[in-house]
Order: sequence, then structure tokens, then C-alpha cells
Amino acid sequence: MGPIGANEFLFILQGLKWTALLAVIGFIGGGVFGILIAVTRVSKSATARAVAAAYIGLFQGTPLLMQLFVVYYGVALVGINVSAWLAVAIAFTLHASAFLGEIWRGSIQAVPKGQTEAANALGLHYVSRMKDVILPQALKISMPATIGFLVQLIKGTSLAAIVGFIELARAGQIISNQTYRPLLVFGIVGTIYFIICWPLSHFGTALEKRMAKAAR
Amino acid sequence: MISLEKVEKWYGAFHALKDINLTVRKGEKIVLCGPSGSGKSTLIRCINVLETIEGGRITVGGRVVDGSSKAVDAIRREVGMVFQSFNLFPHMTVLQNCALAPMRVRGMGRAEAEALARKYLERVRILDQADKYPAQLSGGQQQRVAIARALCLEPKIMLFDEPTSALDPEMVKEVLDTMISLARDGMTMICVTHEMGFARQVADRVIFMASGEIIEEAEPDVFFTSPKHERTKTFLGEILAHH
Amino acid sequence: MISLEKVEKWYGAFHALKDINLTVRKGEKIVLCGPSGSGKSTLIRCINVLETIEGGRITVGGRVVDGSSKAVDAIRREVGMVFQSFNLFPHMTVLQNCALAPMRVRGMGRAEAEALARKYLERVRILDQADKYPAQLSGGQQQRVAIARALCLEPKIMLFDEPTSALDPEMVKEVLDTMISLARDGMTMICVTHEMGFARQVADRVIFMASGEIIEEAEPDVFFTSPKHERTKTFLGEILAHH
Amino acid sequence: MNYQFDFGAVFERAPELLWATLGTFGLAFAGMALALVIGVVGVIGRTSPNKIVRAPVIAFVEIVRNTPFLVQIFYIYFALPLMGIRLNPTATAIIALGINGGAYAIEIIRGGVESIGKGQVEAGYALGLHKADVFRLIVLKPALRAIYPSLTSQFIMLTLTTSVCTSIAAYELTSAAQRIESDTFRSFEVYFLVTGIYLVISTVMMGIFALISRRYFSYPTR
Amino acid sequence: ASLEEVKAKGTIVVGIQGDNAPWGFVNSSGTQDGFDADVATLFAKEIGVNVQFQPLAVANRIPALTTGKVDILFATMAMTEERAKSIQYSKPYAANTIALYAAKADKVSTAEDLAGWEIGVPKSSSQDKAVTDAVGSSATVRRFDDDAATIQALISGQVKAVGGNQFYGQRLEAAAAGTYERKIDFLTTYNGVGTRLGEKDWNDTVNAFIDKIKANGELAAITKKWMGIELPQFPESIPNIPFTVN
Ligand SMILES: Nc1ncnc2c1ncn2[C@@H]1O[C@H](COP(=O)(O)OP(=O)(O)OP(=O)(O)O)[C@@H](O)[C@H]1O
Ligand SMILES: Nc1ncnc2c1ncn2[C@@H]1O[C@H](COP(=O)(O)OP(=O)(O)OP(=O)(O)O)[C@@H](O)[C@H]1O
Ligand SMILES: [Mg+2]
Ligand SMILES: [Mg+2]
Repeated sequence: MGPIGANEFLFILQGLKWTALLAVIGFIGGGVFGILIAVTRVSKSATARAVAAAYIGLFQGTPLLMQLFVVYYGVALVGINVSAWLAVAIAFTLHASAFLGEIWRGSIQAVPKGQTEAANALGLHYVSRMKDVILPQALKISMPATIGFLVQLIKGTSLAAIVGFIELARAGQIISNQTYRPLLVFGIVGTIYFIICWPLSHFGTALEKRMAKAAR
Repeated sequence: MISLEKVEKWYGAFHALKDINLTVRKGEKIVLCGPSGSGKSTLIRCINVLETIEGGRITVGGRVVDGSSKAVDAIRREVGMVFQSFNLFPHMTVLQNCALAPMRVRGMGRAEAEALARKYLERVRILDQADKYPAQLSGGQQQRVAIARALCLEPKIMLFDEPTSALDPEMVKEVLDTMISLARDGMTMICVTHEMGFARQVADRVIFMASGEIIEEAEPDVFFTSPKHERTKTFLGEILAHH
Repeated sequence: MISLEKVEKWYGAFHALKDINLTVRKGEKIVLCGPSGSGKSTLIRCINVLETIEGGRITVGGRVVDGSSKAVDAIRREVGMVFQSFNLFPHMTVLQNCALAPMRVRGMGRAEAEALARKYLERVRILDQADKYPAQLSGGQQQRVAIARALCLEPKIMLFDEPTSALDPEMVKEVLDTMISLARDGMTMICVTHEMGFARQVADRVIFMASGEIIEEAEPDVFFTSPKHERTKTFLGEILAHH
Repeated sequence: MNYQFDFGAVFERAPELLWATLGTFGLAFAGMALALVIGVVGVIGRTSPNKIVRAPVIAFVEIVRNTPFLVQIFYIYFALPLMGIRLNPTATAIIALGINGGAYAIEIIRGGVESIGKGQVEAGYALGLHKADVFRLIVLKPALRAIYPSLTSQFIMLTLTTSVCTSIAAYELTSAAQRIESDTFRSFEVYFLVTGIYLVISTVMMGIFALISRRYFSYPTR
Repeated sequence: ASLEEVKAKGTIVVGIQGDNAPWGFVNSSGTQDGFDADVATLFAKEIGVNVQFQPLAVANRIPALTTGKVDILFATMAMTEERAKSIQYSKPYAANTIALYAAKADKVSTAEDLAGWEIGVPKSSSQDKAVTDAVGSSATVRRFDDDAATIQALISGQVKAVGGNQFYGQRLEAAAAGTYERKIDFLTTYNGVGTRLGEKDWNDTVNAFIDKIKANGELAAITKKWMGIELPQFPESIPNIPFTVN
């Protein structure tokens, strides 16, 4: 039994650093692949659409925890130097890309058809049509949902604790293992999550309200 | 300039265009009218390959519209199109809307494309709004921007699909004036519109469609005063009653 | 049957009803008209306590409308209401829509309630649609179901708030006919409507409101031919121009 | 890669996996039922004109939605006994899932309730129905129909969240997987297989939801 | 790397646990600490090189050694026959006693007395195996993520007993003085230093080192420092687990 002093608190904050980094990596990696998934999901080829749909179905239909386990051990099997960090980053990227892909697919389809037609009539090619016309509008439409998922992702990083990666929740576990004050430690950890997630959630809801108002 | 021969268009089991034959010479102005659902939009959308056809042949500027992406590219560069609902890109300023195609399609640099855009914005008398976003403009202004945007491709042919029907009455005139001035400059034009004043003033020919067919084709004076077909008469009766 | 004495209604700082005095006898048919925003809806909504009043007194069937839930319950049982936008419950069949209140409010068994519902659906000539859902009916049919639903409460008074104004022209007549037939049967009715034919045919009195006040009150013949007030004249001029 | 896959040792434990799958289904369904109850009751509080009723519901929703489930379940399991409420892991898991899903359900259902026109409510009052009846008979079903897709995808997530209940040793699939893993050392095989089972579970769930929708929300709309 | 290469390079890479206090853990200031870290540091000094720690997850310890990512394991490796087929163990340098802890008020002396109880253990730990083997299906074994959760489960009353190691007594005492006691000893496991199979120079050096610190009291001091107990008795041999390369 030990007290929770500055050192312990600092240690938890170090876990926070990894949580943040993990969320950022997942968000960026997931964002890049998510765009690919979204674009594939609305492509002309039925096969490509089916593949993207299957990918989304797979990652939305299985627990993040399992995805972490499978990637963690799967990456090890392929013989890559398994740092927990790499495995967890890959798992989060895969997971996030499926969810963001699906969110963005919806947003792409929410862009009025006239926009595509106008772009076509101007002779714009696929890449320009997507990059200059459709995606910027889709991105705006998707903002509330995207932010909502970011919150989801930040909270989801806590599951990396179960595979032993030392992020915020795991740092809390370690400190509670040293100090034997699990309730206090988890209270602190929960509060830290709340402090990060709540403003984001709030921002997302406000954005949604503003857009709903503008649409009226 | 444009010729359609025996064109057939199906939407699934629905026969949208039936044996359409039409030739448009350089500099000619055609007004296309007819009841809702008669296939007017479909017809002009086939010309710049927004729709594919199931039979017949379309040539634009001597080039056959086949599926090949090369032909599609070439034709879309020759043909500007203005939609009923403007379809401006809401996330770009007026200037950016106009400069986009020159940059992406004709490979211009930004400065050159913007100069071109300014030229055509001036042409439609809206240069002072260049840095606004579409949502900040009135409907009539938006439609003029849409016209300028199409002109920036420096097309040989302009297609208009009911360009004034989404506008409040006060704004119709400013758009029609722009179109009339384009017509005076010798642009080849096909306009779907029910603005009879416009048709009388600029059209070389009025074409009347119903149920996917071209029913009647005549000079405006003849068309409005002595239509041959029953359907044309009924139709004219209806639209004139509302004016 | 109904009496309003010195009724005052405020929405925040907005004075919606000003010193309203009105007595409706049993069997009387009142038509309420007036420009948009004049307080017609507000007035009839106060009668069955969809709105609370800030001053004056309303009695319905001898019972004072105070805030007490007992009075509210009793009054709502006596008063049927038909809305402009029907407000049928989309997840219930026509029969279920009509049987709901008898079961929940009057405590009937299902069989009894449905028999009652059938009776009134027959009354509005729509019994054959009893098992359809509202979305499967035309507007006129929906409004007749709404009337039957209100009748199932076996109310002593019926309130109508522009029951035909959301309908396509073809459907207005079927609803008006239903209302006329109700009127013939002796139902006490207050109708907000601008259907002048209906007013002439069935109304005992026409009441004209403007800016929350009752401006004029007269028998239909007098009202339409020789209105006393300037505002009534202007108003009649406007609505007659459209008919 | 010279790893020899061996699913044999894992397949031997099939009965255990089967029971654990049922456990997961059980947790998921019970959690959903509770979430739905919390959602519906919570919505009544959330939309109350009375601030004193509304505020705690809002606080509940915000706290639950902005902290990880892992932290929540841990707290419920270890902190409640200190207040004299001792629940076994299964009950704890159901409560944690219900609370978590419920907070989301409140917000989702609220969206549905707000999408129901005022006219529907007024028509109910005009027919003499009381407030509770209006909510129960008139508002609820169309509201649920309006938000059914979001609610079901939230419930699929809730189903998948049951896997986190392993951390309080609840009886479900992930716990079984971890046990089999520590007995056989066939980590990849175990988790690969169990991931497949989860995919089947969520697919079955979606099928069930579609079936419910067809039965319960079959009325036509325009 | 071979012992010679390590000496030439001047740095030894030690595989260790990163999150298992007090054995091996990254402390609040971010550096590797714990019982294993102290012993490994001493060993590096003995062979005259610098020490570099590589924290490893439980499942990665053996692969990291066999693939050469680390030179040696001071990684809280309980010696088992199974593992001895993959790596070379040294002589034992630490012991771990698995025992059952429960409230003083509860009368229990054999595993049979536990019928119907709920018993907590950390998931996949030695306690897990020991308790599960001992009670079979007569009691319910609840498996938690770690020691803290397990101990909290007992204190919260979520379980009636826990399977613990030698630290549990001290921790339970700190949490609720005078309430719990050690009831049944299941088994004692011994930790050895891991080196690659067949690499005799490593194994010999480690064994000599262990003999030395056992004799001069340094191991006892480290044991006292981290575990609060005296140096336990170590067996001379364990069946099927050779301490030396033959
Ligand atoms: N994508 C489509 N799929 C199926 N049918 C279509 C499609 N587009 C148009 N149609 C049908 O083809 C017919 C002709 O449509 P088109 O838009 O060309 O008519 P229009 O003459 O422009 O009418 P309007 O004056 O209403 O714009 C209509 O009956 C329409 O329903
Ligand atoms: N809930 C409310 N809050 C504030 N103002 C209201 C509210 N309901 C109605 N009003 C205002 O009260 C006035 C009278 O409204 P009411 O609906 O009774 O008019 P009306 O005569 O029925 O008009 P219409 O013919 O448009 O239905 C209007 O100016 C309206 O804006
Ligand atoms: Mg058209
Ligand atoms: Mg009204």
C-alpha cells in the first residue's frame, strides 16, 4: 500500500502520452485508409464495393479487443519484430479505417448528385472530381460523426491495456498494482479520459446542431 | 456541329428517347420544350455523355460519342452545361468555381486560370462577387456564375437545362439577358426552357418533344402561331394560360 | 354549451387573444375566419385546453375549464377535435386509430371499441379502409378518418381547425360533405375555415377575428353581403378574389 | 513464416466455446434489455421541463459516454460492494452494459422523440389520453422506428463490448478464449477462431434486429 | 550475441518484465526497476559491461531470447519442464510460493474445504493453474486481469479467497490489517535466469554468478529489499529441468 504522490501521477500522465499518441496514430492511419475504404465503397466496380463492405463488416462485427489480440499475435507470427506498440497501432488503424470508411461513405453519398454531374459536365476526371469537389463537401458533412468516432477511439485505446500495452488505463493498473488503491487510481484515470473526451463530444454536438440549423 | 441519328435511350424498361434525329449547325440556337417527363433533359444529357445511349449515333464537333474516355473528354471540353439547380460547388468561391476546370482539365496555372475566370465573370457582369461563396449570392447571381463557369471551358456549344425555372420571378430576367447576349455573340446553344419570350427572341428553331419523341420542329413564329400537331397545341395552350 | 368570457391569452410578450367573449349554444354551428395569425387556432385550442389561458373564463358543457386535471379530462371527452394536418397515428391501422380513445379514455373492451369505431367509419363512409394504415390513404380519406376518430369519443362538440386546407382540391369536397352531414345531424360545431360555400350552407354564425380580437359576428348572409367593418371587407375581398 | 498452425487443440475445447458463446448472447440480450429500459425512462427525464430532473440525466449521459467501458465496469464491480451492494460478475456485467448502452440509448431515443411532430402529441391529448399514454401509445413506436438503425448499430457495439467483461471474470467468450489460450499456448489460433465466432454473433444479431423491424415496424410510411 | 561479443561490445541486452512489480517494472520516473533489474545490474557489473533493459510482454520472453533480440532473460521466469525444452535455465535465484489467502474467520485447511467457494486469481498466472488444479470443479475460480484486481476482489468481498504469491500477505495486511491470513500452500516455483540452449559459456558464467551472490549475501539483500522476506531455500535440482548445459 503506498500513497499516490507526484511520481505516481506523473507515471499515469506518461500513460496518457501513449493514449494520445495511439489515438492520433489510429486516427491518422484510419483516416488515410478510411478514405480508401470509403472511395472503394462507392466505386463503380461491384467487386470492389463488396470487398470494402466485407472489410467494414469484419471490423464493425468483431470486438476491438479481439482485433487487438489477433493482430498482436498475428503480427508476431509473420515474424515481424513484435513491439506491442506496432501491433496495437496496426490494430487501431485497421479498426478506425473501417469505421471512418463507413462514416465517410455515408457523407460522400450525402453530397448532392448534381455536384458530381456538374463536375462531369466540366470534364473533371475522377481524381479531381473526388479531391476537389466531393471529398471536401463530404468531409464537412461527416464532421460531427467523425468527431464522435474520435471520442470512441480515445476510449477504445483503454483496451490496449488488456493486451499489456502501457497507455493510460494500463498505467493506472500498474500504479494500482504498486499502491493498492485501485478505486482511487481508476477514478483518476476515468477523470482524465473524461477531461479529454468531453470537450470533443461537446464540440461534435455543437457542430451537428449548427449544421442542422444551417440546413433548415 | 451536333448531330443525333436514330438515338434510343432506355432507363431499364422505360423508353426515354425514341428514334431521335436532330442536326444543329454551328451558331444555331435551339429551344427544346415539351411536357414534364418528355425526355428533354435526357436528350441534352446524352449530348455531353452524362447519359449513355442504347442505340443510334451522336456526333459532336465531328467526333462520335462512343464510350471511350478519350471521346468523352474531348466532347466535354467542347460542351458547356448549365443546370436548373446551378450545382455550384459550395465550398469554393465564385472565382475558384470558375478556375477549377481550366486548371484541372486544360492544365492551366492558377494565375492564368483565374484571369480567364475573371474574364468570363466580367462577361456575365458579376466580377464584383468573385470572392464570395455561392451561398452568399442570390439565385440569379448563382446561375450567372454557373454560366461563367461553363464558359471558362471555352466551349463551342452551350447546353441549358431549364436555367431559369428554379429562380424567383425577379431574377429570371437577369439570367435570360445573359443568355441572349451569349446568343448574339454567335454561340451554338441548345436550351430547354419554357420562356417563350426568349424562344421568340433568339431561337432559330423550336423543337417540341413528348413521350421521348420529337413531335414538331419549326421556327419560333411558325411554332407559336400555327403549330401542326394536336399535342403541341394543347401544350402551348397550357403554358400560355399561365403567362 | 360553450362560453368564453373575457378570455386573454399571451404567448410570452405576445398578446394572442384579447378580451374574447363568445357563447355557443347546443347544436349551433360557428365558422371562425380571419387572416393568418389572428388567433383562430389559439381560440379553439383554448376550448379543449391544448392551451392555458391567462385571463377570463371558459366553460364547456357547464364545466369551468380550470387547470384541474379532472376538468381537463371531462372536457376533452366532450370535445372532439380535427386538425389541419390530420395527425393520424401512423403506426396504427385506421380501426386502431379510432378504437384507441374509446379503450383508453372510456375504458371499453377491444371488441366494443372496435364496433364503435366501425360505426363511425361507416358514418364517414370509409369503413372499407378500416384495416389500412394512414400512409396508404389519400389526404381526403385521412381527414375523414380523423373525423371518425374524434367522433368515437362521442363528443357533444366538434372543433375543426382548417380541416381542408392541407388537401388537394379534388379532396376538399369529400371532407366538406362529411362535415355538412355532421352538421345536419345536429352536432355543435366550431370550424376554422375559409370555405365560404360551407359557411353559407351550414353556419349559424360567422365570426371574424383579427389581431387576437373578435371584430365582427354575423349570420352568413349578412356577413358576406354587408360586412360592417373595414377589415372584414378587405379580408372578404381577398379571399373571394381567389375563388 | 515457419509457424505451424494447429487448431486441433482449440477445437477440442469446442463445447466450452459453445457455452461461452451462449454466455455472450445472454449478457448481450440482458444488457440490451436494460439499456432499452434505461433509454426509455431516461428520455422521459431528459426531456422533462424540470431542470432538477433533467440535470442528473444529462450528467449521467455525459459521464458514461466520455469514459471507457473498462473503467466503468471496474468501478461497478469493485466499488458497489463497498456500499454494501454485492453482485456476481454476470449481474455486474449486465448492469455495466445496460448503463453504458442506456446512456447512448437515451440520446438516440431522444432524437427519435424529437422527430415526432407536436401534432401527434396534441392529437393524443385532444382524444383525452393522459401524458403517459400519449408517450407509450403514440410517441414511442414511431420514435423507435425513426432511430431504429442507430439504435441497433449501438446494440451491436454493446454486443461486442461484452468482450471487455472478461476483466471482471464474467462468463463469456473472451474469458473462455483467454483460458484456452493459457492452457494450449495457441494464442493466434484461439483468437482467430473466437473473432470468427464474434462475427457470427453480430451477424446473427443483425438478422434478429431485421426480423424485429419487419414484425414490429411493418407499418407503411410515406 | 555470444558472451565474448557482449564483452567486446561492452553492453548486455537484458530481457525483463516491464510491468510486474516488484519483480520487474518501469518505475514512476520511467526507468527499469525491481528485483530482476537489481540482480541483472549486478550481473552486468560482474562481467564488466553496461546493462541495457528490454521490457518484454509475458508471451514474448522466450521468442525474444531465441531470436537473439536479447542476450539473457532476467524476466521472472518460473522454471517449468515445458519451457526448459526451449531455453536453458540457470540455478534458481528466486522463489515464488503460491498459497491460498482468506479471511481469518473462515475455517479452511485443505482444498476440500473450498467446495462451493468463489476464489479469485490473476488470469493465466501460476496461481491460476495451481488453484484450478487443486479445486477442480468443486469451487468457482474467478480470473482477473492482475494482482491488484484480484486483491481488490477479496477486499470488496466479490470472492471469498484468492490464490496469491508471497507478496499477497503483506498487501492484504496493509489493506485490511488483521483480517486475512495464508491458509494453504499449494506449491513453490523457482525462477531461473534464461539463456539460449547449448550456450555453455553463458550458462556457466550465470551459475557462477548466482553461487557468488548467494554466498556473499548480496542476493539476500536484494530479496529483502523488494519482497520483505528472507532468502528462501533453493533445491539442488529439479526433475527434467537441468541447471547446466550437458
Ligand atoms: N435515372 C433515371 N431512371 C429511370 N427513369 C428516369 C431516369 N431519369 C429520367 N427518367 C425518366 O425519363 C423520363 C424523361 O425524363 P427527363 O428528365 O428527360 O424529362 P424532362 O422532359 O426533362 O422533364 P422535366 O420537364 O420534368 O424536367 C421521365 O419519365 C423520367 O421519369
Ligand atoms: N406557441 C406559440 N408561441 C408563441 N407565439 C405563438 C404560439 N402559437 C401561436 N403563436 C402566435 O399567436 C398568433 C396567433 O396564432 P394562431 O395559430 O392562433 O393563428 P391563426 O389565426 O390560426 O392563423 P393561421 O390561419 O395561420 O392558422 C400568431 O401570431 C402566432 O405566431
Ligand atoms: Mg428536365
Ligand atoms: Mg391556425
